[in-house]
Amino acid sequence: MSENQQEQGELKRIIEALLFASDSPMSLQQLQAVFPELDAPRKQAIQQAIDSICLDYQSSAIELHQVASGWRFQVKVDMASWVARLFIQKPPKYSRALLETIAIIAYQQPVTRGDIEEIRGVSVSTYMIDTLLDREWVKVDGHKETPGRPALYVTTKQFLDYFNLASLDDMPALQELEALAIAGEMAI
Amino acid sequence: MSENQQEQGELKRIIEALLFASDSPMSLQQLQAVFPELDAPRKQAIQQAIDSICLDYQSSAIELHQVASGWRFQVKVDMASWVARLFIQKPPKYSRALLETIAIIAYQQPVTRGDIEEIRGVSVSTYMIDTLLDREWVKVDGHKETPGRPALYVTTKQFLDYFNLASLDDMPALQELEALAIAGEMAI
Amino acid sequence: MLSIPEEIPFRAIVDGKPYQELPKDLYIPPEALDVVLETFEGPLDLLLYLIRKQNLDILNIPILQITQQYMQYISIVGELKLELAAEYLLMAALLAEIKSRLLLPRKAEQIEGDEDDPRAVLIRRLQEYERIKNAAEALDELPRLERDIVVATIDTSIVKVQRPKAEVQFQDIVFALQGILKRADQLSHHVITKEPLSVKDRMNQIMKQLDVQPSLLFKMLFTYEEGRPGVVVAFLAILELSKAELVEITQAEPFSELSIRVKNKAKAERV
Repeated sequence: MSENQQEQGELKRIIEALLFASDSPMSLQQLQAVFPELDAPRKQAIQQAIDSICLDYQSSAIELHQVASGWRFQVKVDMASWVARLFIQKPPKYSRALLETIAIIAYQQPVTRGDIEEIRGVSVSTYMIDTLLDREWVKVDGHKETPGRPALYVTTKQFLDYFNLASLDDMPALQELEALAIAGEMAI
Repeated sequence: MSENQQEQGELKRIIEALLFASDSPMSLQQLQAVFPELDAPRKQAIQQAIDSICLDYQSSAIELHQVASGWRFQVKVDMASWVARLFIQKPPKYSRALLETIAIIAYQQPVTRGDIEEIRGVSVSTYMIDTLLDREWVKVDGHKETPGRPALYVTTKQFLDYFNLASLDDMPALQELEALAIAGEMAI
Repeated sequence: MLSIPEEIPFRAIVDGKPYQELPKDLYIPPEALDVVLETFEGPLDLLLYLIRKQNLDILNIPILQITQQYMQYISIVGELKLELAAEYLLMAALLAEIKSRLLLPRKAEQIEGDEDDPRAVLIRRLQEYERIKNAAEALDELPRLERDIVVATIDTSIVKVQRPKAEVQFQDIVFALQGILKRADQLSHHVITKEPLSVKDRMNQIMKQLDVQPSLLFKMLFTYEEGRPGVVVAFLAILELSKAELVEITQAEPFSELSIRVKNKAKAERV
């Protein structure tokens, strides 16, 4: 084994240990920052280590998965029904109202509360916005320069992490709007 | 692959998933109890799966290790110094939600989780309560005599010590809070 | 604009005048009516339901038919004395407006673009809402933490370093509490502004205004701060009063301002 290969093998084990030990997903940058400044591996080398780890776990019950804020080890989805038996508490269920609200923010961001109300055709409760802010799924990102300067909401990395997504581009595609072609004659 | 081998392979993946998902070590008995009673593998088969997993992780950065209360995955000793660097680097930050929760417990004790939710206007996650219990800033002090007998939370001596307070009376008085209480806006 | 056809049962929303029987082409089973407001996320959702239930093409919905079904639906909900959200009334007004516009003869040269077709605006909103509704369903099916995804954890207690705990100043706690109090304050104001708008109350209010001043300009009866739901409620109240022959709507000349006048002072006392 060449010295280089040995070094890469050691780096891989360190990255593996760090990713298992961390409470939250870690980005390449965060992984790099763990090393002494003068001795830090290049990001490319870290990425190589991650790719290699991914391969190692292919047939295992867990996988190294990339979400918005970085990489995390997680139990594979096909094991979910077994793992669920460990937990007594039922997972939270989200109301349609909440899911529609977060979907609007995710797809149309930045949006104001008024924009959300316009699309849903109903008023949006303060409770709902508070719940989303509290879960850190959305945050206020500036204000719209219209009367009242309403807050503009955007989704966060935590939102993507929660839904197992690496970026907004990974969200399910919105269906295309069918073109409106109303005949000149307006039949009743 | 014989049917038996296939079954053993599947069992191994389930055991691996359970051990990674569990917060605490799991004994053979606990692992067995996860399966439906009539379909549970024998302990011997579970032990075989564990032995096989141990082998799989030989060259990895983590290992399956037996402690008094059962089996758990843990970081290998030679990786400890790297993980230590990770921990030194990342002092956690409490979320607004967590600070609000401790604030309510401090000023309104004893309170139930329901009380906290009512005052905050959003649901309170188990994780938050667990973090505060872990930190020993709050403890359960009896149960409320209402349906479900919810736990009543109070702050601890450690909480006062941390903030250098001799007693709860040393907390700054919040006049606004009193005003609101008189106005009956909040269920206090 | 004000000649709303008689068959639109606004009356039932206001005073719950009893129906002899349920409309036959209502697609919602009567026993399900008491849960409808929880079942539907709003007027757009209800309209989509009515359209999809009958396999109608969203791009070519028969406005008259859908309007009638919608009106029947909300009148029955109103009859069951359920608090009907202002948003539902707003949609009723919009449908009535579209219908009445379709009934009006159009000038030949007026070849309207889609944007001017009131149906086009409604259809666009329905399409956009349905898109989000489907997206929300797709989102709900993604694997997620707490339900399908469990993070793999390992024990790190062999690591000797004391993990630093979060540092908190007592000031942080005070700020957090002030944040809650501020929110609670806003919430209580919010409740006041959200007080349901009642057509009946508004009818009384208008009659009181007319007591002081027997003739008022149409536009003076609207409080724009109440937003669209408020405008709709005021509009419905005026229509109701007109229908009950308590007020009279007059116009001095074409396109001049409408004014509202007490029609029968004696009768007005009884409202």
